Amino acid sequence: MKEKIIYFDNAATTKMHDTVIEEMIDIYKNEYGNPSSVYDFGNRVKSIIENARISLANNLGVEPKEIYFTSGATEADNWAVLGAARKLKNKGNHIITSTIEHHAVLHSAEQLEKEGFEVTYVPVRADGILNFEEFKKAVRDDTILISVMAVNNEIGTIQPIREIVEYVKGKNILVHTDAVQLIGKAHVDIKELGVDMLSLSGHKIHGPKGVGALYIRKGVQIENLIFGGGQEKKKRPGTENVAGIVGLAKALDQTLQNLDEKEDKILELREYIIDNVLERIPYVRLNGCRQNRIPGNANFSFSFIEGESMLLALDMYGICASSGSACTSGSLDPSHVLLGIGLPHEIAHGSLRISISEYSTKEEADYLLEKLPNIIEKLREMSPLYEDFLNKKGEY
Amino acid sequence: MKEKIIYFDNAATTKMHDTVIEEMIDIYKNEYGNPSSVYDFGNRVKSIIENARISLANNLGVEPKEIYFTSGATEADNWAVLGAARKLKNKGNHIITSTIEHHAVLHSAEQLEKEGFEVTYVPVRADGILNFEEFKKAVRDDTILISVMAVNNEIGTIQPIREIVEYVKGKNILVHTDAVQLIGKAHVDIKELGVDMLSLSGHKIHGPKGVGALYIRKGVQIENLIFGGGQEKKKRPGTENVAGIVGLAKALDQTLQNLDEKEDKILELREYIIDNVLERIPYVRLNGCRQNRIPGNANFSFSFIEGESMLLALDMYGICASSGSACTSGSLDPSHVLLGIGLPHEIAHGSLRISISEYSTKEEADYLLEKLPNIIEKLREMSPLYEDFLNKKGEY
Amino acid sequence: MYSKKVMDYFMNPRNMGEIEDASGVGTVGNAKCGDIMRIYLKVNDKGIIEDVKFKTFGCGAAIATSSMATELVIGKTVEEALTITNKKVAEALDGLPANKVHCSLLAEEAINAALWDYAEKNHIKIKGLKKPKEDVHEEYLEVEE
Amino acid sequence: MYSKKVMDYFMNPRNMGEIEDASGVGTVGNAKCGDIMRIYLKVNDKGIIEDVKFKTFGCGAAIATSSMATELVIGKTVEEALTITNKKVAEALDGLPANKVHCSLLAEEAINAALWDYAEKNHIKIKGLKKPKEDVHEEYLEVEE
Ligand SMILES: Cc1ncc(COP(=O)(O)O)c(C=O)c1O
Ligand SMILES: Cc1ncc(COP(=O)(O)O)c(C=O)c1O
Repeated sequence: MKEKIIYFDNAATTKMHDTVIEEMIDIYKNEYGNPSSVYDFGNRVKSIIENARISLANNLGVEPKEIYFTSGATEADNWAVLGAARKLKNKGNHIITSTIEHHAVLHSAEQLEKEGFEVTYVPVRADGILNFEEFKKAVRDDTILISVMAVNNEIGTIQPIREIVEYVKGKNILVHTDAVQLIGKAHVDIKELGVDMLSLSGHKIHGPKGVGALYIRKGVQIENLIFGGGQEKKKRPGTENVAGIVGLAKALDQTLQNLDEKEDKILELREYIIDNVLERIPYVRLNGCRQNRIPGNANFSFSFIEGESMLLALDMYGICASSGSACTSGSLDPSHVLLGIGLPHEIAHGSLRISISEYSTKEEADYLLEKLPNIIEKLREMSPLYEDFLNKKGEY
Repeated sequence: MKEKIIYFDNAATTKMHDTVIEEMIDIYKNEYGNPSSVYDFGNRVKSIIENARISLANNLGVEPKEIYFTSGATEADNWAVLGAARKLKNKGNHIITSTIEHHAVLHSAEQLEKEGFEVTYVPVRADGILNFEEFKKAVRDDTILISVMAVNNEIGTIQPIREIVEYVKGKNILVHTDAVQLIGKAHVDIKELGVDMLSLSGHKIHGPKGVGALYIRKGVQIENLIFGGGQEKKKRPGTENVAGIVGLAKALDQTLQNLDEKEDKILELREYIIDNVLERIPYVRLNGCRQNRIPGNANFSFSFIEGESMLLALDMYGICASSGSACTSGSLDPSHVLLGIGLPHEIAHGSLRISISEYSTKEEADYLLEKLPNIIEKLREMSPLYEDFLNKKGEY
Repeated sequence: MYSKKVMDYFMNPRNMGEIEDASGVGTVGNAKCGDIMRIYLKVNDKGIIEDVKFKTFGCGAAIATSSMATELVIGKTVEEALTITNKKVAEALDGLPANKVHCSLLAEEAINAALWDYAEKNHIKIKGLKKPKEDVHEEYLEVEE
Repeated sequence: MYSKKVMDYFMNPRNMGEIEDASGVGTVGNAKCGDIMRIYLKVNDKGIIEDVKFKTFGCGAAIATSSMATELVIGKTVEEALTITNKKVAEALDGLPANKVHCSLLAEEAINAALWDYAEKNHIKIKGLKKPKEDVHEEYLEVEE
């Protein structure tokens, strides 16, 4: 084990706030009653859940009854996409999403194709932002649902959700957004954003893993994904993950404290890293639009080398980072997001995602910047692609 | 708030073991890395999950790779029932379950009816045990799935799962059992039981809420309920609820320590309560077979009074108990289980479930037995049904 | 879940019991729904409700609302008693949970049924008095959330 | 995830580099799959592999297996080198994670491709030597779990 951990993988998951852990411990120790029971000892647990719902709703500008707790954003995404499409299948057959969605949305869309729906995967531009012209062309009379993420998890680009909502206004199409990478990074007012459904996850905002939420606008009806008891107004049955729900609400609340200050600091650190990497290391590109991206994200492609080996080498110094999306790290497939922005395979394979949180420091950034150039150089020395390039046989 | 809590609602949910909470705190504080990452700090979290899987599997007599973690038993039940039926729909169209299943199974079965499947709900006998003759009659050539619970959550009766497996052997029918109320209450060897799928839940065995598991026998293929990343061998995607998984495995392990001793004590307490209630209070019946039931369960029906008022009155003394199933407490519907064993509505409404755990004491039982007779008497004095009965206008 | 007042009326119900020589008795609800209420009325010559008693098989809210209903009609004229709506009963109890509003409706119907019985027995017509429904309960099952 | 030995061969790769006047060079894999391996061989008059070098674009396992493969063939005859299977490479590294077994296959193929190049250049036939596949990688994509 390394002496110190330099954690730059906050887009994958985050360190929990101490206050969140404390509140959860109290629940585990003292509030084990069943929220659906008649007696006080359970009833007060029901109140604890409802207070968490109110806090979350207040922090998102919506009504508490529009918030449904789930086991995470994967479930929330599935529920929104599958539930809405299955509910509306008599109204239309066509769904729109983008090529750079998280697999929770993409694989749900593929499942819908198996169930007979037609899906349009709208491409993004080279800067990682939805191609809005293509999006407009995709909208049809039988379109029932649009699911486009608010912020991409790999390259941090911010998608034009409000514009999408604006464009389809009056068309009777539900709009869902996977806002996992947006919530906790900006003051989000869902009503203002205008979407019908929105997914979020606890562990991306310094809360616990295994809990998330789906916002469903009042009046919007979708099918259940899970059937059973009466919890969550019968829409998401199962005994509630009380501590998780409390942790989720607390995590958002605490993360939003002094958010502007925190994000300024994060942005500064991000820019510092980007500037230095681009300056000190040759044959590198920044993936995704530099301006229109979330502050905590930097994503580079280093030509001639492969991502996993880079991560392993960084890990030798205790530096935690990621290549492509978290789920595909270590697998054979290059990131569909990087391919989606038009990178050739060998460049897509050589990507490094540095994601920063409020707990990241300048010292950590300096440590990364000290180690990274040598690692890249060493791996390039090993690379037959680099050899070919130097011998003018390969292209850059 | 009451000074003391006398907790007799262990079939609904349980007090967490201290050791479980401790292990979970350690995860929350120190092991927040992403299990799917390349670096050590995430990799070791992967190992933590796999060790929990091994522990759980060992304690259930199965292979680790046959265990899939879920967000609870509701999801596990849904996944088993919906996933198996949807997968096998080309093989057959018929599903068998019982009339006294948990809503997680019943409502899944109803969903399958909407999807075009045919479901037979096999009744139970007056003693709360599956009517095996009816069950045998229900099995058809196009039966693809049987889902019968191992132990009923309301009346604690043990169902003939091994006999079911035996009966359909060679018939190419998948057998699932909801074992939420069995696991942790007996040494279960799933291989010996012979089912293809089995659901369990953390919070029923002194573990955390919001985590459960589905055992899927090696070779059995079912459809995903949730689609997304690569977790749980792509069968149950979503960033893992690491602390929950660790808590679940630890809870089972600790609950199984000295289980025979604990269950002997629980049984003794249960019998003490039953004997005293039947002796001290008139017009009462024990619901469900007295012998063939799980040690911790006692379920009574008191004629002429309604369950919720009984629970409220008990709550005034800090006694936590339940009427019907947890999810339907406080609702209008009388328990489908009590109606299923043939009780008339007014008797079904007057039920009281006392469920005991290893943390229950003789003093608590005595306290209950001291308070209960007066409560029943007082409520009967208020009851027009009792008045009619005394005036020979009503029946008993 | 319940207001303090509901719990008070549940634990210490006012006017619980029977009236031997009641002027009118009404029983509403059914066991299937889990609530049965019976109201006994004693109406004097001046048409004033002198005494009221109740008996209830049902949940805490059912017991509290029937007890509160008796308090609200006692001392009133028969006509005044008819103006005691379920809303007034619920308000007097500082509100009811959404899924318990039907209990207050049942209380209103029970008073009504007792008054109907009184009117029938005395062959009088009371303005605004409706014939009790066979099953007042079922129809409200749908409106709750 | 990786054994200590894999990490050692990844961090301190043996025989990394090029051979100027190599007797044979083989390159296998492709960028799409994320692994490319190149093996340089120096075979002496007696048909003994005197020197081997590798270059690899790929994950930690790809680098470690190619390095290990060079160690296993050095000093061997050409015929002996052909008996170095992917299994032996993986074993020499104390095993590989299931989803990395394809890397060892690639290493085997890389050695084979370099030998093929050597044989072609010298117009000799080596028993058991197969023509390198155009893309050795794709076919193994299916077998993983
Ligand atoms: C954009 C996005 N959507 C969905 C998810 C899935 O969230 P969870 O891990 O809570 O299931 C993630 C993270 O893994 C994500 O980054
Ligand atoms: C028999 C049975 N099945 C399923 C469940 C649902 O479990 P969970 O609360 O973990 O979703 C319960 C408990 O609520 C139960 O008793």
